Formats: sequence, C-alpha cells, structure tokens
Amino acid sequence: MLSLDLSFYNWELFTSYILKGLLFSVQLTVIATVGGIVFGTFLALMRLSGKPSMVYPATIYVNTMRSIPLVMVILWFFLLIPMLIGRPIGADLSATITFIAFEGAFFSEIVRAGIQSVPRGQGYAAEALGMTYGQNMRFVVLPQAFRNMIPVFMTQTIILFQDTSLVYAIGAYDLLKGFEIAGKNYGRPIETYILAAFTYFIICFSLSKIVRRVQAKVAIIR
Amino acid sequence: MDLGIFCKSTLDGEVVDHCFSSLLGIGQNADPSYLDWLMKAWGWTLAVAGLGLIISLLLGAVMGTLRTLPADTRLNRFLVRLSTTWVELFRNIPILVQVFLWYHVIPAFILPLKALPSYLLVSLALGFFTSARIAEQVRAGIQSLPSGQRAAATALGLNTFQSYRYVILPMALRIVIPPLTSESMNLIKNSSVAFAVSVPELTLFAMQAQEETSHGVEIYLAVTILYALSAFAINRAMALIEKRSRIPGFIVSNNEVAAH
Amino acid sequence: IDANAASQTLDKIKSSGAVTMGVRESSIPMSYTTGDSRFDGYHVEICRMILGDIKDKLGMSTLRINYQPVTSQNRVPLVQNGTVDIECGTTTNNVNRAKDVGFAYTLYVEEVRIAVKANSGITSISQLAGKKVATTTGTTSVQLLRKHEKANGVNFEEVYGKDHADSFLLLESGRADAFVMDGSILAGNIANSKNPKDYKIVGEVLSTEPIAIMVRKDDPEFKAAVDAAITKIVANGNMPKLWNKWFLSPIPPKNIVVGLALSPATKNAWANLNDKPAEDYNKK
Amino acid sequence: MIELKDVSKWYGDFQVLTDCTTRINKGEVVVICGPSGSGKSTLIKTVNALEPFQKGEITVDGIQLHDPKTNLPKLRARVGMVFQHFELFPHLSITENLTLAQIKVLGRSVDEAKTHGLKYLERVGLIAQKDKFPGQLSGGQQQRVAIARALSMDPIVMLFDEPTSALDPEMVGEVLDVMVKLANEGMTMCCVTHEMGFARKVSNRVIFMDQGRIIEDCTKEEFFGNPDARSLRAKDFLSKILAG
Amino acid sequence: MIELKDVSKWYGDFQVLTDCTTRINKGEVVVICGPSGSGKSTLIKTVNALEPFQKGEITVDGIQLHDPKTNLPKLRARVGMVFQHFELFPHLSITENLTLAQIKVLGRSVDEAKTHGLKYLERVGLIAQKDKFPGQLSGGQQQRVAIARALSMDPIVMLFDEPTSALDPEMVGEVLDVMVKLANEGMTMCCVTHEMGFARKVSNRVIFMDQGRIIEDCTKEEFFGNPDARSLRAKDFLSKILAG
Ligand SMILES: Nc1ncnc2c1ncn2[C@@H]1O[C@H](COP(=O)(O)OP(=O)(O)OP(=O)(O)O)[C@@H](O)[C@H]1O
Ligand SMILES: Nc1ncnc2c1ncn2[C@@H]1O[C@H](COP(=O)(O)OP(=O)(O)OP(=O)(O)O)[C@@H](O)[C@H]1O
Ligand SMILES: [Mg+2]
Ligand SMILES: [Mg+2]
Repeated sequence: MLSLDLSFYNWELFTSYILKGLLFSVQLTVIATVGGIVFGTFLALMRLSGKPSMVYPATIYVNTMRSIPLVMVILWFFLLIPMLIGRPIGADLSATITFIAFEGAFFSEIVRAGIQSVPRGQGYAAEALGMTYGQNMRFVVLPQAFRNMIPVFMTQTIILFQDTSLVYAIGAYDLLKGFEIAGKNYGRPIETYILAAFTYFIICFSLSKIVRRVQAKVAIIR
Repeated sequence: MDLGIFCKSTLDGEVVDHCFSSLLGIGQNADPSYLDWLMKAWGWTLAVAGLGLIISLLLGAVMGTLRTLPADTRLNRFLVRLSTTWVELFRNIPILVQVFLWYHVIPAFILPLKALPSYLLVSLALGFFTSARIAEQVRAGIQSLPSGQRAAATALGLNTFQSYRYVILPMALRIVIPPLTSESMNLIKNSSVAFAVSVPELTLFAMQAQEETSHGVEIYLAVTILYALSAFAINRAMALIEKRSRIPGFIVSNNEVAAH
Repeated sequence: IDANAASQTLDKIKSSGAVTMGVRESSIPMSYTTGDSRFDGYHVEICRMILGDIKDKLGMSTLRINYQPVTSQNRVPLVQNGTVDIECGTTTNNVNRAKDVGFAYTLYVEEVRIAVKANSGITSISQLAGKKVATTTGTTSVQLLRKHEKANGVNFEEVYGKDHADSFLLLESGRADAFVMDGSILAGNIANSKNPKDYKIVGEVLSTEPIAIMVRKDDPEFKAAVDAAITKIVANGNMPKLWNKWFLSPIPPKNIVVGLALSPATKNAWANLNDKPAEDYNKK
Repeated sequence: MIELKDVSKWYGDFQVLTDCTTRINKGEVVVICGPSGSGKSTLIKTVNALEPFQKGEITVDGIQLHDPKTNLPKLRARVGMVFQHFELFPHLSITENLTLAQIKVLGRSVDEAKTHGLKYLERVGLIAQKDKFPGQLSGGQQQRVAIARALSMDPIVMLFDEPTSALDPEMVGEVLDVMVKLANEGMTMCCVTHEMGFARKVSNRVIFMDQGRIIEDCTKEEFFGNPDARSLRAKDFLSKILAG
Repeated sequence: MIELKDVSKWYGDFQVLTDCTTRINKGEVVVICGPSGSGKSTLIKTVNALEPFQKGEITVDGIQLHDPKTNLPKLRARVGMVFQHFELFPHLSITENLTLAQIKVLGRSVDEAKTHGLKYLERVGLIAQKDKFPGQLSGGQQQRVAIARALSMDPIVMLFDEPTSALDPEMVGEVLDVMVKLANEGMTMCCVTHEMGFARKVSNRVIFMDQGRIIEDCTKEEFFGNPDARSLRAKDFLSKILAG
C-alpha cells in the first residue's frame, strides 16, 4: 500500500504548471467546437443536398475521419502535412486545425441527424406555403434542428474537451500535460494522475449537469 | 513513397530475404522485418480492443438496463443509483487518464493488479470507459420503446425480470445496434491509447518505426489503413447481426448519433 | 562568417527578430522545463550562448527566443519542416538521422547504461535474462536493446514508457527490473525521484553516442555559424564550468544534484570538436 | 367483482384522480367515457395495479390491491388488458405473443399454451396469421390478436383502454365486433371508449369522468335515454361526440 | 380550376397512383375517401407539387405543373393545404406562424401580414391565443390555426388531408364547423376525409380511391343516394365506415 502525499500540490504549482494547460485545453475546445459546427453544418448540407458531386466527397471525408483514431489524425496533420505542403506548422495551430477537421466530421453527423429529426411534415408545410428550399431550411427546419441539437452539441463538446488530452502526442501543452510535467518535476506521478482524473471529472461532470439543464430549457413544446 | 521499407530488418535496416520471414517461420533465424512487426502490432491492437469490447458490451448492457429499472423497491433504487454513478464516473474522465489510473495508480493500491499484464489493464480501462457510453445508448434504446410495451408485459403478469428478459431487452438491443456499432468502432480507435502504457500495438509501432526508419508517410499510411480496416470489419459484423436480427414487418427508424 | 550568406535560417532570424528553439520538457539536466514556459538545462544554456553569439554577428540588438517543446517522436520532423530552428535536447547524432537533419559539434557524449533498484543485485546486462527491461518509445535505445538481445542471446521482455519519466516510473513501480537509457537521463531521473538512494546506475556501457544540437540539413551556413559559436565557447574555457553547474551542483526547480561525473569521452569531444555520428564511436 | 372506494392519485402535485368510487359486477359491461386527460386511462390502470394510487381502496375478486402482501403479477395475470396501441411484442411471432405469458406466468407447457392460444386466435378470426409477426398485420388485426392474447390468460375480467381509437376507420368495425361477441358471451368488461354505438349496443352501465372525478355513473338507459338529467359537462361532451 | 389527366406515380417499383383523372371546378367541394394506403394523401400532394409524378398532366389555375418553367413555390402559395398532424411550426408563436409565409413568400410588410393573419385567426375563433405557442394549444385549436394560416395566404383552393383524424373525438366538431363555414362561403375545397357527415352536408362530389386508382367519381347524391350502383369495394368500405 502506498501512502499519498498531496502536500506538494499548491497554488504556485497550479499557476506555474497547470493553469497554462487548462487554458490551452479550454481554448482548443472552444475553437474546435465553433469551427467544427460551422464545418460540420457545411458537410451535413453537402450530404443532404442529393447531388452526387457533393454527397460523395462529404461522405467519404466523414467516414474516413470517423474510422481513424484521433491520435493518428493528430500525428498525420502534425508530422506529415507540413512535409507534404513544405511549410512549417506549430503544435498549437496544428492541434487546432486537426480538431476542427476531425470534430467537423462528428458534428456533421449530429447536424444531419438533427435536420432529419424534424418531422417531414414540417418541410411539407413550409413548401405548401410557397417557401423555397432555402427559406424552408432557414426559417423552419434549421431553427428547430439546432434547438434539438444543442444538448448533443454540448455533449460532444465535453467529449472534445476530454479528447484534447490526446495532443500529448505532438507535445502541445494541455491540461493533462500540465499535470504530468508537474508530477514528474516533483517526483509525484501517482498523485498527479489522481488529481488530473479528479479535475477532469469535476469539469466534465459539471458540464454534463449544465447540459441537462439546457436540454430541459430549449426543448420545443410540441 | 517507398514501400520497400516494410521488408527491411528491424535490427540493421538491411533488406531481409522474406518479408514475412519470422512470422511465417520461413528463413529460420532471419531478422524480423518491419512488416512482421506491423502485423504483430495489429494483433495487439485487435486483442486489446476485442477484450475491451467484450467487457464493455457486457457491462454496458447491464448498467444501461439497471438505469431504467422502475424505482419501486429499495433494491431497485439502489441499483439505479449504482449504475448512474458508474456511468458518470467512467464517462467524465478522459480515456487516456483512465488508462494511466489503471496502469500506474490503481495497482499501487491494489497490489495483485500489478501482476496483470498491461494489455489486460488497458482492456479493462477501455472496457469500463466504453461501457459507460454503451450504457447510455442501451438506456436510450429502452426508453425509446413505447411505454405501453412495459405496461403490456406487466399487465400479462410478467414480473420485472421477465419483462426485461422477454419483452424489453430483445427490442431495445435491436434498436441500439447502430449506435453500438459506432461505439465499437470508437473502442478500436481508442485502443490507440494503449501505447502510452507500453502495449506494443499499432500506434506504438507507428511512433517507434517512423523514428527508426524516417519513413513516416509509409508507416503512418499502413497503420491508418489497418485501423480503418479493423473498424470497418466491426461495422460489417454489426451490420450482419442487425440483418440477422431484423424482425419481419418492423421498421426501425434511428436517428441516434454516436459520438466518438 | 559572412552574415550575408544565403542562409534561410539566418535570414529568417534577422527579418523576424525571433528564433525557435526546440527543447525537451523533462530531460533533466540536459533540457527541461522549470515551469511556467521557462526552460533550462545544459544544452539549453549552451544554445542561448550560441544564439547570443549569432545575434551579435547579425548585428541585432535583441533576439527573441521562442521555446517549442518537442518529443522523441517529433523532433526530427519539426527540424526538417522548419518549425524548430535549433533543437537543444538530447538527440543522438547518427547516420540515419544525419540524412534528414544536420548536427552541430558534439559537446556531450552519452553512454547508454542500465539503471536498477539498488537492492536488486543486478550489476550487468547478462543478469537481465528473463527480466523486464524498460526503455522509451521513439529512442535509439529500443533498437539498441533489440540488437543486443539478438547478438548476445539474452532474452528479456521489453516494456516501453511513452517518455523517460514514464519509463522511470515503470522501474519505480516494479513493472520493470531495469531501465536502459542514456546515462544523463538515468541520473536525472534518479536524482529527481522520491528516494534517489534506492537506485543506481550499473553495468557496462552499452553504447557510446554523441548527443548534439540539431539544425536543418539544407542550411550549411547556419550550421557553420552554430559550430563557430561552439568553438568560441569551448575556446573560452566555459565547458568545465557548465558541466559543474548542471551535473554536479543543485539545479532548479527542486535543487537536486544529478551527480554525473565528467566522462573521458565527453572531455575528448571538447578537446577535438567534431560532428561524427554514433556509428563512428562504436566502430572499433 | 371489482370495487373502488375513494381512490385518489397524484402525479407530484397534480391530482389525476379524486375520490373515485364505483363497482363492476360479474358479467357486467361498463363503458367509461369523458374528455381527454380526464383520467380514464389512469383509472383503468390503477385497477390492474399498473399505476400505484395514494389513497382509497381497490378490491379485485376479493383481493385488496393496496395490501403489500398481494402478489401483484399473479393478480394482473387474472385481469386481461387491451391497450390503445395494441402493444403486441414486435419481435415475437403471433403465436409466441399468445403463449409467452401463459408459459412464463401461468407455467403452462409450450404445447398446452399453444393449443390454448390458437383457440382464441381462431375465435378472433386470425388463425391464418399465426406465424406472422405483428408488423406484418394491419392495425385492426393486431388489436384482435391483442384481445386473443389477453383472453388466453383466462382472465376473470377484461379491461379495454380506447381499443379502437388508433385504428383506421375501416378497421374499427372488426374490433368492435369481437368485443360485442365477447360481451354477449358474458365476459365482465370495462371499456374506455368513445364508440357510443358500442356503448348503446352492449353496455350495462356508463361512467362519465371529468378532471379526475367520476361525474356520472348510471345505467345505459339513464345515460342515453334521459339526456336532460345529465350534468352540463356530460351533455356538452355527448353532443360533441355524437355530432361527428 | 384543377385538372388531373392520367396521373401516375411510382415509389421505386411500387405504383402508388395509376392513371388518375379528375377535375375540381371553382367553388366545388370534393371529398376523397378510400381505404388506408390507397393513395389519397399522395394524390393530394401531387396537386400541390409536394410530390413529383412520373406520368400524366396536372393543371392548377391554368398552370401546368410538369412544365419545368413553372415557379413551384409561387404556385404552392396559391394553394392552401392543411395536414393531418397540423404541422404548425412549434418554435414560432401563433402570430408568427400566420405571418411567416406572408412576409417571406408574398412579400407583405410585417404589419400588413399581421392584420391579415389575425383577421383569419378571429374567423376561426382563436384570437385570444395569438401570442401562445402551438404546443400550448389543444389539437383542435392547432388545426384551426393551421386552417387560418393557409387562408391568410389568400389561396384559390384549399386542400385538406384527413384534417380531423389525429384529433380527440370531442375536438373533431370544432374543426369540421370551420370547414363547413368555409365551404358555405364558396371556397373551392378538396378534402381527404372519412367524416361522412361532412361529405353529406357540404360536398358536391365524392371520389373513392382504392389501390392508387380512382374507382368512383360521382355527385354526393349518386354516392350516398344510390348505394347499389356503387362498386363492391366502395360499398364494403362505406358499410365499414358508417357502421362505427
Ligand atoms: N406519468 C404522468 N406524469 C404526470 N402526469 C400524467 C402522467 N400520465 C398522465 N398524466 C396526466 O394525468 C391526466 C390524466 O391522464 P389520462 O391518460 O388518465 O387521461 P385520459 O382520460 O386517458 O385521456 P385520453 O383520452 O387522452 O387518453 C392528464 O392530465 C395527463 O396529462
Ligand atoms: N415515401 C414513400 N416511399 C415509398 N412508399 C410510400 C411513400 N409514401 C407513401 N408510400 C406508399 O404509398 C401508398 C399510398 O400512400 P398514401 O399515404 O397516399 O395513402 P393514403 O390513402 O393517404 O393512406 P392513409 O389513409 O393511411 O393516409 C401506401 O402504400 C404507402 O405505403
Ligand atoms: Mg387514455
Ligand atoms: Mg394519408
């Protein structure tokens, strides 16, 4: 049995090692969520357009992204894309681009399902009133779809936040990395892993509670 | 692009006689090639993911079911709380951190776990992590059944266990096959974190071999293809199960999105 | 040197007023972070001296240094693709890598050795048969171990840490019986552990490797500038002081002492500055 | 046979049933009607112990429902119930739907359950469909199977909760026919329905509910024959229903 | 006003409509009935160009539907449609439901659209609910709003697809009342419905469909008055419907 010594864990250690990582993880999560939703909506509309020249590229892209481990995608983007395009690309920027590209594929599935979750009759009703496809999407389908999707978006964001821990593969400094470095420099790896788990749990659990609140709030009364 | 790299020896970087030399046991004592190593690494990935999959499906089905128990007895209320805690605990900590917990932290307190090989611990970590997600899908599947199904079973005199066994679960499990497919594919992908605790699987191979050979593109391409292939195999297997279990005349509409 | 020579790196440094230094996060005492984006260590300090010299030669008043943490797995590609201008970590200069990147004059010669628990009774690699041996993914030690296993017919089980601290944790927690790695890394990790007395470095030198500062391959002018700066630092008699500071005195952040004596091989490298790869050292 | 005394039930703060008192005698056919949300389904579910209630007493065949010692599954097996949405088990064939509860609850052998179940399937005119799955039948056929399923448990009373309101209009008739036959054979029945034709034809008594209360509880003759004696609410409701 | 000539439609291999030919004149009220799955909804949707058809011709107010130059949205705006499940937009208030298409499609100003929409809301007796959301209304109220929404586009013809079949029986009356009033005011209407009372009261013609074909297409008097002249299928269907 091992005795735990958490005394080394103090405010100074937090500010000098962990805060920076936390900020990076949060920043990456926010940017990737926003970027991923925009990119994902774009992909989803392509897939729902019915035009083969749009449907196939989007489908192939989404399915490819969904069948490769995120670590591999991170490594690909980080190590090999610069070699291929012949231009350097830093760890932070690389992580951001990777996450937008990767999460976009997942968000597109959410958006697609969200659009399909709007009863078909709604589209019929809008069309019967003389609305064009664009008006129908803009005023009737998407407003309902996005409200249905908000909770799923937020859940995906929590997952995304957890996924940011994988940027260790390219040496970006995220929350987990902050803990690890602190633990190693103080020779307390076991204790730091416990603290890291605890920190992630608190953050993600609180977020999931918020999701449940929001879910109740935005639900459309039918 | 130089695929010849896979036929080089892992010891001195010279081309070996047979690419599959040591795996197939052709040239005795021949040096193992990178291809041999790649295949072994794939085997580890499949082993870790396969074991994790079994653990997660079993636990996920049980926990998801427990979450939907009617809160009418003390035992049921306890089981609901237990399964809810289980799900919240295992889905709110990143898989990588959970792998470290299982590998470094928990064995420090429960010494017998130290004797377990690391791939087992990783399978446990993957299995528990994924079970929380599968439990959520199973719960959603059960709750998506019309409430009248449970009422009908109860009205016929079936008790809670019988209702689940004969009426609710057979339908719910069919409904959740699509989201389970994505969860299973996720598990294969998530198994890449196993390299962090020294399971010699594909990602570890990728990182080490690209360092040794400096042929990152070829190595990563091979590894990526093998991951995609494994995930695709799971996808097909589940599609087969779905087809086999299809009920005549019953239309399943499923918009469930599975996150990764 | 001619500051106007066609060196991409020097041009970039001059025009941007900044340089990116590749550093390690926990390679005590060669290159590591002391928290809050600060980096320090034997190689880091030397690199800062080199860059100071280059700054003067380029006639710049200030030069901003950006630190880019790198790992064993990504350091070579990062230098190749230009993200990192000068890598000051613990990179072995070998023929294979020299195809992709350039190496400055060697200032530290590493001896790959074995760290074990002090009470294990292990003193040589031959005693490792059937034991678990830890090493770090993405380092030359992995290949070294494989070769050794084959050549000497010893059979041991390799376990891999994702970085050195992880590998050391394997030794510490009993998941490995030995940790095979560069001597400085072993010494640094032992010094930094909870009970440094529980570990010791034993056994024969498995391999001797020049550890060098890494620069881009296709920019010989920049390498020349770095080498010139190194020559000047050595000529000014700085090296024994630096060694003393990083290997024999208390270092931040916890004021531990690594305690690694200056080896004859390193001394020899200072005396005869060169950029020969590891293969030349082990050829005998 | 069934007796309710001052039954009240709340969902949280919301009172769904208020002091409902009535009785259903052996061989009687009772129709319950009333506006949507008035608590008809809830009332019928409490009788079958599918919903707990907080106040009052219910006695089915002499057994007290609120007695904690009562074996509820056994009791439910003796009360047949038919739902608005049929609730056949979609993954089981028609025969399996008919036999599952007989085997698992009554402990009958597979053969015995099958013979018994198919006898009732024949009675509802669907013996030809015995190997199909529910999804392959029309709504009216599914509901008739559901009735056969309830009957094959040999219940002492049958409860119906709007058995025809989810059906296409052309299929309503076939289900009502089965129910009329059943009533004529002397089965004790309690039906929530808006099919006033059915109520007129076979019911003994009509119960009218509104806002969780039993407002009217009288014989068919009183209910239909003497509209002026009806409460305002019931009169209004009846006029709306019969206008359609 | 509306003319269909040999309209046929397939879903893949499955033929839903076979050579349907009929016409609806200005001011006429036509009721379409027939068993479930006979293609009634599909037929009415093709008239509004909500579903494409593969063969035949449809002309609405002189405009050819199958002509690729036809501006379909503009045409649809001139045809009002009411659905079985109301299809109000749940995220918009009642007023917004009434004005959205007027503003976006007809280009009316917000004020104009509001005045116009509320006038029709008043006509269906729901002006008090103007700021509520659809989810807060009963089914019958929602359907009346849906009718007001269609009317506020000033359509030349109104199509109804089983407007009362998703309603609780007590709410059927209020919707039918609105429809009867509309018919009496001279609106051209085409209603898929099984409410034979409504057909008897206001329709000019009745169309009976089965398996994608128009089997009967005759005046109300012929249809109800002379049952023996009806096809076997229609007789059978009528007897089932009217028995309820
Ligand atoms: N699980 C529940 N939780 C809260 N309120 C409920 C629940 N089930 C039913 N209610 C409410 O109880 C009231 C009575 O419901 P009930 O289903 O018994 O009505 P009903 O008379 O059967 O109506 P309908 O004709 O629409 O079936 C309704 O107001 C309903 O909203
Ligand atoms: N999108 C579709 N794809 C394939 N088949 C369809 C589709 N929509 C309808 N059908 C089929 O076309 C046939 C006619 O459908 P339709 O909805 O027009 O019937 P209906 O007469 O309106 O029936 P109901 O009274 O049930 O509304 C049915 O057999 C239906 O299954
Ligand atoms: Mg009800
Ligand atoms: Mg229809």
